Amino acid sequence: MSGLAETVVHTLAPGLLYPTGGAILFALGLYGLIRRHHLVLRILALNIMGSGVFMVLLGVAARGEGPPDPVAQALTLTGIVVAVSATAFALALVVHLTRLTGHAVMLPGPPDDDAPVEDISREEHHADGGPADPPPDEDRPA
Amino acid sequence: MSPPGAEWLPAGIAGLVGLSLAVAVLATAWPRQAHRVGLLGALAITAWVLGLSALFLNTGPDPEAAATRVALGGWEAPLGLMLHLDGLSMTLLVLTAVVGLATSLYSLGYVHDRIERRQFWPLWLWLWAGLNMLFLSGDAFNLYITLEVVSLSAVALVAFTGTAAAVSGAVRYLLINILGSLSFLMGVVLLFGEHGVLDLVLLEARTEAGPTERMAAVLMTAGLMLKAALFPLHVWLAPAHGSAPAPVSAVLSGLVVTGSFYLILRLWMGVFAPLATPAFGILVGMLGVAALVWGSLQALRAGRLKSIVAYSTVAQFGYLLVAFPLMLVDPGAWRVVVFFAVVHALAKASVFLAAGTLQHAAGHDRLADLGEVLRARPRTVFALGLAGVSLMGLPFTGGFIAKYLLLEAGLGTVLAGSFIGVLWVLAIAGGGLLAAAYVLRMVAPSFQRGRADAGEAVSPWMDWVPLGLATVAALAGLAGPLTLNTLALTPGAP
Amino acid sequence: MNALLVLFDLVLLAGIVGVAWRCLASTDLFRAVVLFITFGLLLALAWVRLEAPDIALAEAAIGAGITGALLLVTLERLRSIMAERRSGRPHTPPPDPAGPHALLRALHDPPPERRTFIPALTFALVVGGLLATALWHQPQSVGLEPVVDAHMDVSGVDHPVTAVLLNFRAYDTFLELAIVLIALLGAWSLGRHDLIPARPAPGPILPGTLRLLVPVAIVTGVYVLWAGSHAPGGAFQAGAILGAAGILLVLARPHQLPMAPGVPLRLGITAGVALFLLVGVYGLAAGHGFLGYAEAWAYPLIILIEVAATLSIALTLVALFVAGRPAGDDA
Amino acid sequence: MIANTLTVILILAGLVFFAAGTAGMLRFPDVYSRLHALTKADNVGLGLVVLGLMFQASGPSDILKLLLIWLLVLAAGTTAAHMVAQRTWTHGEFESDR
Amino acid sequence: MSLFYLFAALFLLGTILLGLVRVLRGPGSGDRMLAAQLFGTTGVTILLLLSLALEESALVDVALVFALLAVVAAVAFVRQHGLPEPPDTPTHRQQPESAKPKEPNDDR
Repeated sequence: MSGLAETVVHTLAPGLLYPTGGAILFALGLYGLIRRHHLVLRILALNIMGSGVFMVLLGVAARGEGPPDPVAQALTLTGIVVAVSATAFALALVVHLTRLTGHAVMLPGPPDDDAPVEDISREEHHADGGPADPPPDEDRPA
Repeated sequence: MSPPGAEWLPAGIAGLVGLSLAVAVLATAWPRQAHRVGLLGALAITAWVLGLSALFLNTGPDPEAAATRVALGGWEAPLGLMLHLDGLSMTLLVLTAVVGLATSLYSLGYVHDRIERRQFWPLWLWLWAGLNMLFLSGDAFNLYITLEVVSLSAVALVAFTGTAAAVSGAVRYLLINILGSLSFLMGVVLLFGEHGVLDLVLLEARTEAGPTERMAAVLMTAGLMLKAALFPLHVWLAPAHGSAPAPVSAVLSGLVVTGSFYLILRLWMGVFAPLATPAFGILVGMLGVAALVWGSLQALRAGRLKSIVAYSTVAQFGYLLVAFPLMLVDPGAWRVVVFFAVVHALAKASVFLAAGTLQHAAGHDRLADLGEVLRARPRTVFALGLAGVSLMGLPFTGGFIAKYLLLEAGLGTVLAGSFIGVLWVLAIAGGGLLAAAYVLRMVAPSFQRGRADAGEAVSPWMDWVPLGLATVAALAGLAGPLTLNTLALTPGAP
Repeated sequence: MNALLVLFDLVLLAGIVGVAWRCLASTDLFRAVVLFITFGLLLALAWVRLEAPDIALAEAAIGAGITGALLLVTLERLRSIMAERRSGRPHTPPPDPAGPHALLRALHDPPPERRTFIPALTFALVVGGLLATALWHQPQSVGLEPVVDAHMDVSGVDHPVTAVLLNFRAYDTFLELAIVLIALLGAWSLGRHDLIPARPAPGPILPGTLRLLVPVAIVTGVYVLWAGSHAPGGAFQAGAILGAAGILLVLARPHQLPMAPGVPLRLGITAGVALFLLVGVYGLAAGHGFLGYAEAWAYPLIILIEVAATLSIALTLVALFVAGRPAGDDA
Repeated sequence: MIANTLTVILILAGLVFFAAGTAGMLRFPDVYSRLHALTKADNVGLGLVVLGLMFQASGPSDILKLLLIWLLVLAAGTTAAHMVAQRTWTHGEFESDR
Repeated sequence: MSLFYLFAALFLLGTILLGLVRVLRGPGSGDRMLAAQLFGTTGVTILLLLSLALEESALVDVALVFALLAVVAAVAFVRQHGLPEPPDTPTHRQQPESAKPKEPNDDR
């Protein structure tokens, strides 16, 4: 009987349990990214995928008896800081997109290539980086 | 006795990384003079890269001696990070320097608003530094970090115009980039979990065709195909490149997408070499044919000049996919594929710059009403045509040499008995015809009779730089042998 | 003891996956953000269980302090932009015709339609399944821990993670600082929309609490930075803590933010990267290789770089929270 | 030995308060009463646990750090409770799903 | 002894998962925010218990950071514009900004 308990405890060691959890998070984030269309939810889905990758990395580093692998921890720390800065930039872009188009939803479907393009080298481009006066886009219904 | 310059090569490599970072940091810290710092920096980086290539070439014909590995901070491979320079990365560094210098000169004229200059130049110089570091990096996790540097600065530049189309294209591009990076990182984590090493050369020695390597190969290749907009995952490219400022879309189509392709090539020649089976080659080849057909049809249908050029990027990248099966059969063919990517980058960048000049002059880039401006600006149209000719692959241009060698390799596979080879040959020849169709479509209005109105005044930079880059793209054919034997200096290549 | 640890792991992982699933499945964005904040908390507990206190510290400082506040203020900005559009202000595109409750529409995402359910589910299951099987087949490989241990005496610090971050793989850390800077440059290039909507909660409670919390946060940040050389901590955790303190100050400010000075702010955000590069180029010139230190000078140089990095990260995170180019920058 | 038993007793008492706090949060009718349950849980619950852990602490610095953590959680709890209550009082009916 | 700490930590983790019901069901945004606040405090306690269960004294620093930053989310939550403030709320005493140049509560 103790043999079975031993194998169960061995297989459920953090070195295998957390990487599996990380793989589940990665797949969950991928599913959420495909299904949901609101941009803030998609950014959350990408963050959850990133946490899944880091859980796999730290789970792999915790294998074996000795202290966990410091290189893996340094990589995870670097990854977390990169994820935060990418998320902050993505949220700033989404807010700016809502300011221009009135909605924060990235509907699938082919992009309309012939949308009017503003050229920043022209004179009437505003100095504060914003467009001269945003062309009146019709609101896409939800 | 190693050749005279050899001992300066490691310092030169690390110095290139240091210089490109120093220029970017200085431009960020001193925004008022960012454009001057950018210009001087561009000249300095280009000079440094050319000097480095001179040093690299005369370290002799033997690839083992030429390939240099520099340990950063003095820490050797398994612990520290190694910079890795060989023929492949040297060629792409020279390409980045040439296109980067041309884009920097063009941007001097294109971005002339006082405020926007301060935002544009630091981002552009970080993108250039990121590309230089990407081509020099020899460590798996370091590749992920440099890919992030390139992706974030590229997205920021795509969103630079601030219009609804540009920002929505940038958001779509950013989400796909983050997804690609995470998938690439998961592949790196799998390899690290299995082998406990991150350096590419050490990984190459330890990998065999196990389940971990297969999963890592799938994840890393899918991530990079997302970033390189290779056929099945290309949906973000047209809106992003079409709505970005002209110099940015030139760099995106020319260098950033080529950088992702370089990584796929580097991984499949090194770490994942045991996994490259003929069946995989044929699958990739079929994707290439589909990309060629779809991209060209979209280019023929698109209404705006920049959209045509963006779709032609998707199409021309179909060539690189078609060449994969050729590489599996004829080992020497990989150098031809890289040479084609180099020529395509030069030609595509000059076409985008010329399109930017036309859009600036006309105020819009709807092809239907561009007639007057096309007729009134012979220089820009000649640049457009010359680069288009190189894209098409007419004789005496770089494109011709690349396509000729590709056809040679394709026929080689047919003679070697693989019937699928006929499809590759047809695809390569047909691709040239389709390219001719949409290039002529861009240039045709200038041949018709009608009013010639030069539109807005254009700064001299914007007038002459596209022409200069187009001539370099056309003359790349003459540099064919030089490029091919530089590429030969890559150890471990088949 | 071991069985209880396994039970703790199972409950924790079930909680994490459950919170993540509900977060992505929720139609109301505010509920998704609150669930995401809880997800960050449970994740920090997971890093504690994997014996990575540095990462738990970073997850705590960044997850609880910065990502939560950033998401909540983003929702707030989306809501106030929709309010502006509804009130027909001249400079905004025409109001959304979907009716008075358009305000909440910005924070409500209708449940996705049925047809993409099957393909998305199968694709995610296939990717997850292949990934899990690949991970289960991996042999027990010993990581780089023995190699790092062998070089610890030369690295100038006692804590292995800090040694790897700032000495052995200093190039990665440098690029990471650059990425934070590029994200800020990107956010600034979008324009000068730096207003944080709405006024702070009236009444004396908020300023009183801030007078207690912000000094303690600064002292804690400096302590975590100093502890980084011999215990879990370091530049990024300290920068995130000081950044969160800055975000607290920004949130307590009235509608308009004070005119951030252009040049000092630019120098502040590039201080970390610039100093790191200077030390790197000096190392290259002095023959220790790019970003290399002489053994005797390793400790002082690492502390110097960490101080500059903390300052830069704190300033950059607060500027990313405000997410608009300060007027001073265009002067 | 005495320290261990004291710690166990105090931590068990703390757990009781946490359980009460969670139960209160789940069963109370509106936001304001739930806030009472919440703040009780962390003031007294955490206070008892911290007191219990002080007996295990090795030096005075650990004891002071535990005390500081408790004070910070007190400050955070009161501020958050005030903020949430005020927000619900002014904008509550606009933001509820009902 | 560490067995007891681990049991206590597991119990508190159970209360967090139970508390999630309030986040899912909570009718108002205030309910969800107070639940997140309770999870923050419970998280600090779990970290303190784990620091003894796993003999890792660094976890006390993690608990300190959590305790410190628990208030940031609540302040961000309150700083919300939302719909126009209903006129009859007792706290609605501010004069419009333009009339009074200085905000009373921020320059002390």
